[in-house]
Amino acid sequence: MMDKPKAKFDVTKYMALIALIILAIVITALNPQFIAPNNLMNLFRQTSVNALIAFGMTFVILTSGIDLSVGSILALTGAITASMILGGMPAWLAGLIGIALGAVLGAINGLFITWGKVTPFIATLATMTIWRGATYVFTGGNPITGGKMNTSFFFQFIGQGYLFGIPFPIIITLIAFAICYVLLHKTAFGRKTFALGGNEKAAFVAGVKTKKVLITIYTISGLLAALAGFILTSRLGSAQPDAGTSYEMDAIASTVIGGASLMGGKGRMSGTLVGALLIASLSNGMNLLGVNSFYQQIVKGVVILIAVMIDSQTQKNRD
Amino acid sequence: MMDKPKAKFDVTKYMALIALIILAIVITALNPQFIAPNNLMNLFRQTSVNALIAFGMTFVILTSGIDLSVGSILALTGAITASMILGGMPAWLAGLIGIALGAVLGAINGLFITWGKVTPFIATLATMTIWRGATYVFTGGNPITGGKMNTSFFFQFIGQGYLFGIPFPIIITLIAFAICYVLLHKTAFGRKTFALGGNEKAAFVAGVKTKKVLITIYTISGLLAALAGFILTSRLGSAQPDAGTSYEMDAIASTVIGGASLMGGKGRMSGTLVGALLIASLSNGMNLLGVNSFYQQIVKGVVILIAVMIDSQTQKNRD
Amino acid sequence: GCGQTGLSNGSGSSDKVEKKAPKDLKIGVSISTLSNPAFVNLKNVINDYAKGKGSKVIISDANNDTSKQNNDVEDLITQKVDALIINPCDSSAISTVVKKANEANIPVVCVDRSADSGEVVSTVASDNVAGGKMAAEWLVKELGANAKIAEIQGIPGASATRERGKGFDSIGDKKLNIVSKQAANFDRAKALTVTENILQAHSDIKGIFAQNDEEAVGAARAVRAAKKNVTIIGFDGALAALTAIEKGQIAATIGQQWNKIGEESVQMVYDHYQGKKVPKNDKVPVKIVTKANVAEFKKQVYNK
Amino acid sequence: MQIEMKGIAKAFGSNKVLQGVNFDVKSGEVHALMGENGAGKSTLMNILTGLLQKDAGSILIDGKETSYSSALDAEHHGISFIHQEMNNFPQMSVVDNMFLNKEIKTKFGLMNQKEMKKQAKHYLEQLGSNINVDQLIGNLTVGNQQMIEIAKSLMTDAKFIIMDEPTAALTENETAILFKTIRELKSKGVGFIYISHRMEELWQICDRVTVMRDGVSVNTYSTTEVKEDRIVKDMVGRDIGDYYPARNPKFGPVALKAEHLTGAKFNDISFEVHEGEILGFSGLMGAGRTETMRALFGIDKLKSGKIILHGEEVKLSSPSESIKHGIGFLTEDRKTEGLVLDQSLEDNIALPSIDGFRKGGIIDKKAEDEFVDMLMKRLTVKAQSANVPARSLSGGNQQKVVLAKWVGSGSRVLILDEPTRGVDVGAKKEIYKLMNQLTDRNVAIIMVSSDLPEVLSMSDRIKVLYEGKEMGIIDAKGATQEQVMKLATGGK
Ligand SMILES: Nc1ncnc2c1ncn2[C@@H]1O[C@H](COP(=O)(O)OP(=O)(O)OP(=O)(O)O)[C@@H](O)[C@H]1O
Ligand SMILES: Nc1ncnc2c1ncn2[C@@H]1O[C@H](COP(=O)(O)OP(=O)(O)OP(=O)(O)O)[C@@H](O)[C@H]1O
Ligand SMILES: O[C@@H]1[C@H](O)[C@H](O)CO[C@H]1O
Ligand SMILES: [Mg+2]
Ligand SMILES: [Mg+2]
Repeated sequence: MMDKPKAKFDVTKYMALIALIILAIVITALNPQFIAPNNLMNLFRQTSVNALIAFGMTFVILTSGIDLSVGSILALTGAITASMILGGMPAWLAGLIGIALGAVLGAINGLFITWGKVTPFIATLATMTIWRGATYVFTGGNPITGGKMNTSFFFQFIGQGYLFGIPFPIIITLIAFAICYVLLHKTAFGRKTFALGGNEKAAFVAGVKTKKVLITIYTISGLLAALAGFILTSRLGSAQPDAGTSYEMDAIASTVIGGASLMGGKGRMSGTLVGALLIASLSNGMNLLGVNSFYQQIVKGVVILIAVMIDSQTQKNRD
Repeated sequence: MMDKPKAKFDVTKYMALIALIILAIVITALNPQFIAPNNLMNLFRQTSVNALIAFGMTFVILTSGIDLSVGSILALTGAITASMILGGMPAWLAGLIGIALGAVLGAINGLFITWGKVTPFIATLATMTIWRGATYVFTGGNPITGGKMNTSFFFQFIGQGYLFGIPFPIIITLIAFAICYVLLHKTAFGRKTFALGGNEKAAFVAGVKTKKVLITIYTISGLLAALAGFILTSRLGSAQPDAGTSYEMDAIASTVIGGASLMGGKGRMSGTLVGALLIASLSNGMNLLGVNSFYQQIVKGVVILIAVMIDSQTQKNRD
Repeated sequence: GCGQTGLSNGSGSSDKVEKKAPKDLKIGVSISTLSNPAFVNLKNVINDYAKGKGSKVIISDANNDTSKQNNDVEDLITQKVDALIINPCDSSAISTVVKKANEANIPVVCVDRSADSGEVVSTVASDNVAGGKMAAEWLVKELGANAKIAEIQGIPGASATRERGKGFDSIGDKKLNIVSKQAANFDRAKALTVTENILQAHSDIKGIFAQNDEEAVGAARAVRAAKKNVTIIGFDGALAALTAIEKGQIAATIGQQWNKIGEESVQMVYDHYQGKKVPKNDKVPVKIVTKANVAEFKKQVYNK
Repeated sequence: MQIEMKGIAKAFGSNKVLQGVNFDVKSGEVHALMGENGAGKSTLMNILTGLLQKDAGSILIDGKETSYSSALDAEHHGISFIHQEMNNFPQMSVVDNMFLNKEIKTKFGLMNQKEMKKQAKHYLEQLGSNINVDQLIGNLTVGNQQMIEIAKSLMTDAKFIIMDEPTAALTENETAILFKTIRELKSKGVGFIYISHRMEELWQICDRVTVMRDGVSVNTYSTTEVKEDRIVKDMVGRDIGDYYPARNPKFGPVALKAEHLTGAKFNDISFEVHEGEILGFSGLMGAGRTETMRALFGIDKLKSGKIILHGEEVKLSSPSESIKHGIGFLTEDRKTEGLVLDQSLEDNIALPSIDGFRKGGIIDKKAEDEFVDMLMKRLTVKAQSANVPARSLSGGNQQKVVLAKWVGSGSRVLILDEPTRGVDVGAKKEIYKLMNQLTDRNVAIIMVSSDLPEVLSMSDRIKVLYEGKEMGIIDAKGATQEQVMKLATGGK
């Protein structure tokens, strides 16, 4: 009696992808430059920072959490990495330390949330403010730039290099995507993430170490934010104290456009990637079309709203 | 057999107030200027804009919602009001229209959330972006100032006037507080707000018109944001296109410090007022003490975290 | 695998340029933010001047976000603009895209703020350090040596903040008594609150240096509300401040000649495409604007 | 006044819950509705009061076809419904709960707290209760919360009151007060629909009784002319001996021994369960059985006590540790703690065992599929596939899914809290058979149940709790309901 047909093709799963394709067609029709290989490379590179953060955010949102501190983690780790490079440390080591620091900052969020019993919104709102302040204190408000940052091949390669003709940030993003995809959809950890997001109590009773999973998830989010920060610092050739401000919003929007629910338990890594591409295409496309920046904001808000409304309207089992 | 003792004095209800008092004592010890009547008037006036927004946010958060769009509503309605005054409309009428517009913008949030079935976070994130864009379009990025705004007594009085020696914004805030307090704690509408936040399904079963209540709540939030915008515009003598940016965070923090739970069903108007005072005292106090603005951010984040952690640790019945 | 890096070290300045008339030029403009009236004005000046000469103009707004600005400039390069006029959010962070423009052989003019590296045809800006100094010297002159004053700073880390602060402090630290330095992010509302609090802590200050005019206007409101007598000097020469000077609410501002800055930046592009030699550094003089010369300045810069 | 329901049908997806129910009630009578768990009683009442819409059939009020759009609508027409599951707001005070959406207002539109309190007290006093109306309702015992529900329906001046298992949580004393109130109201012409699993109450308080089975109304009797065995037969459709499969337990050594367990709501509880044994836990609602099991399993904190598993003392400070030690826990509320409703059956069933399917860090999907398939067959879960969300299953099948996950995790000691709650007749029997199969394989089962016949028929020994204390343990063979009830209500 079990050998019933497989779940049939579910168009609602691909809403974001369909929206992205439609958007791409519309923009191309108005300005064919859009699909020029050169622009696509730009577009993907422009996607990478937000996509990396959004990958981490996907785990977080799946647990019905939120991480507002990603932009500040990006800035603080970027600044520390940059200053270590200036101080003479090999760039790869400084990068690794920065990324590890991001993981630690993420874990601290996780600790506040699990042991401190502070809701994710407030915990990460507070750390957002704290790490931003720390970044200003650390940098004295000045960008960190120059010296070895201009000469280290490795450092420059991360954000500005090419491999087989593909910008290196894109390659990093794809690798991160593959790892996150497998982690979320193919491992026990991913299963636990979904279970926890769907019903934390039931997951706990079923033996999921919910605190451990949550801490790990915020650690991943912090780590990816720091990785994004490393790339951004390299792209800009400078660590800006106000880097990453409000990046959390784009990451959240990408995740949600990709089909995740802020109530938890629902979301896919591929959806997030599509969501990030959609947001980047929107800016890139509107820039190409010469849309006034004021209108760009309006359009962006409307698109988010439409994407999410289509999604929620096609869901039957809401609440 | 049933005569249980009366609910005893519950210290956890007054955590925020205790924190505020301690803070005030510490600052005063370091700089007695803090409690000079003059500074207290400053402090309260500085509290008013955030407090007004936070009052609305309290209703919203009680229903486990969130309103990220308040800052943008403030800016858009402020700009429209200012331009109407410039255009020759009596200031009181322009103010009323602006405030009504704020209510409409809030109601639109409510509609997206109830009928559009978009989670509050995303709905108001989208409208935040849209109204901000609209503000830029409307103002062309320039502040709206001058003309009748400099001559209308009523307009100037709103933000800069005194009544019985008390700055008028404080009086408006106290009136708004009284109304919100009564509305939340003394009327059927308030009861429904609590019920809806505590258990939306049960509220629905009990015949509460949940959609109507939610729309009303977002309307209130929009209205109060517009009122705050009117005061701010009058204080500055100018409507700034980027006014209110990230004000939602301070409002949320005030509400949560005041004891509200982002999970809904828990919160008090007086707590929110205390929370708003605490946040304002923090900035005011640190300014008086000449604390570097970088460190101010760190301290603010730490204080939010501590306040909320004390609260959540003293709650026994969490989840 | 062996990779190619694409990190050629910018060979932007080609000595021979293909001559082009203004009407054949498509100019990409990247502005740091259009939520500051100074830049809105700058944008308008550039736009009007270039369009007046028949050029096409594409404008983007980076919203004060360095990485968005990089994206914007990339997108302008994609659109094969003939020249870029960039008003950087940050001098260091803009360099990488300036280099990209160099690779694409697109001439770059920086306006209001410079680029740390990469080849630019010219940088057209006020001399912020000089302006800062000028403000300090003026305060010394007005209030006497060792007067108690407060400094309201701009967005932490912004080059304007740093440079104006540097110039101001180079004099002020020695000849003035700077009792408070607080950031108000170039924002009027923030400056109002910060000033209220400064006046509370130091009720006897005699002067305020605000690092831009938005702040100066906000500070003036706080001063008026507290019924104090404080000499305020701003920075920008924005219309709001000029009006305030006329009314005596602000004493002075370091006036930037936005019309010149904007027009000259476009002219640099034109000169470049005419094969003319253009100055690498075009420091547009700032001047102190007080009640005495406000009308003249207004006429000169805003034609009003 | 008279309510008639004719040919009412209702399906949830493919689950036909009601398939033609006839029922009527008149003013001044108490009409009982009997039927096993899941027979559809609550559903029928939800339809009558506008909470659910019927698929077929008609509702006649005084002969006129009627349908209510909402619970409030029904209430306005004099029909009030005291729900089986508490529909209240634990964070709000008693008086606020009672007057939600029916607030008394002053002429300024504000709430008249004084008047509301006065009335709240008044209605509670009618029920012989003087609960402090200012305290949070969540702090009250289940019995008191039930009292408040009843007071709420008195408040609406209802012409008909529906009571869905009102006495399940009440002490004898409280029950007596309730019955007195019902009689008084009856004499004033109020009609009652009375749902209960307590057979004896039929003759204490009811005039007529309708029996439902599998979504159909079987028969209606006057209580003066019907005997218990007839009703039982109508309810289960066969002899009860048939209904509960026979147990032939072979006890092994002691699997789990608990010594002096003490926690927030229970005190000094000791027991042991053998391999192959079903140890029943009986008691009234709120007796502390669930709390004991939760603490044992590591969900809640244990204040003191020792747990000895297969002869060795163990510390079980979290569910994951308990699972590692081969203990499984089917919680009483499968919706909030048993299942991730929006996830697939496969995800649910595999969850406690998921770490076992790792192959180089990645889940071995094939092995997992086979595992889940095997369990679903073994527990005869009826579903389209393992990929459908748990939400789409009937209650009984959901319960089997929860069981499947614990069986799959290799539990040697299984705690089943209300294992057949909300489970339909057929599925119930299958669950019993499954319990027998498990004990045949030497699994030790601790079964907490509020269903007395179930406890009596399926347990080998019965432990009874009352207000968090142990009242004794009885051998199930030859034990009677009275014996258990007496202990469960605090009598010795
Ligand atoms: N909303 C729903 N969706 C799907 N199935 C439901 C729903 N509500 C009830 N059911 C199913 O309908 C059947 C009848 O449920 P109902 O609650 O009416 O039984 P009952 O006779 O009141 O049982 P009990 O004595 O346990 O209260 C059960 O199998 C239950 O799982
Ligand atoms: N979430 C809760 N909040 C407050 N009190 C609770 C909660 N859950 C249970 N209680 C109280 O704890 C006591 C013990 O409840 P428990 O659920 O353990 O009883 P039980 O014997 O399992 O009965 P049943 O499960 O049939 O309700 C009761 O007084 C009950 O009211
Ligand atoms: O010159 C500009 C303006 O002064 C502005 O107000 C802040 O940024 C500076 O770069
Ligand atoms: Mg029922
Ligand atoms: Mg129980």
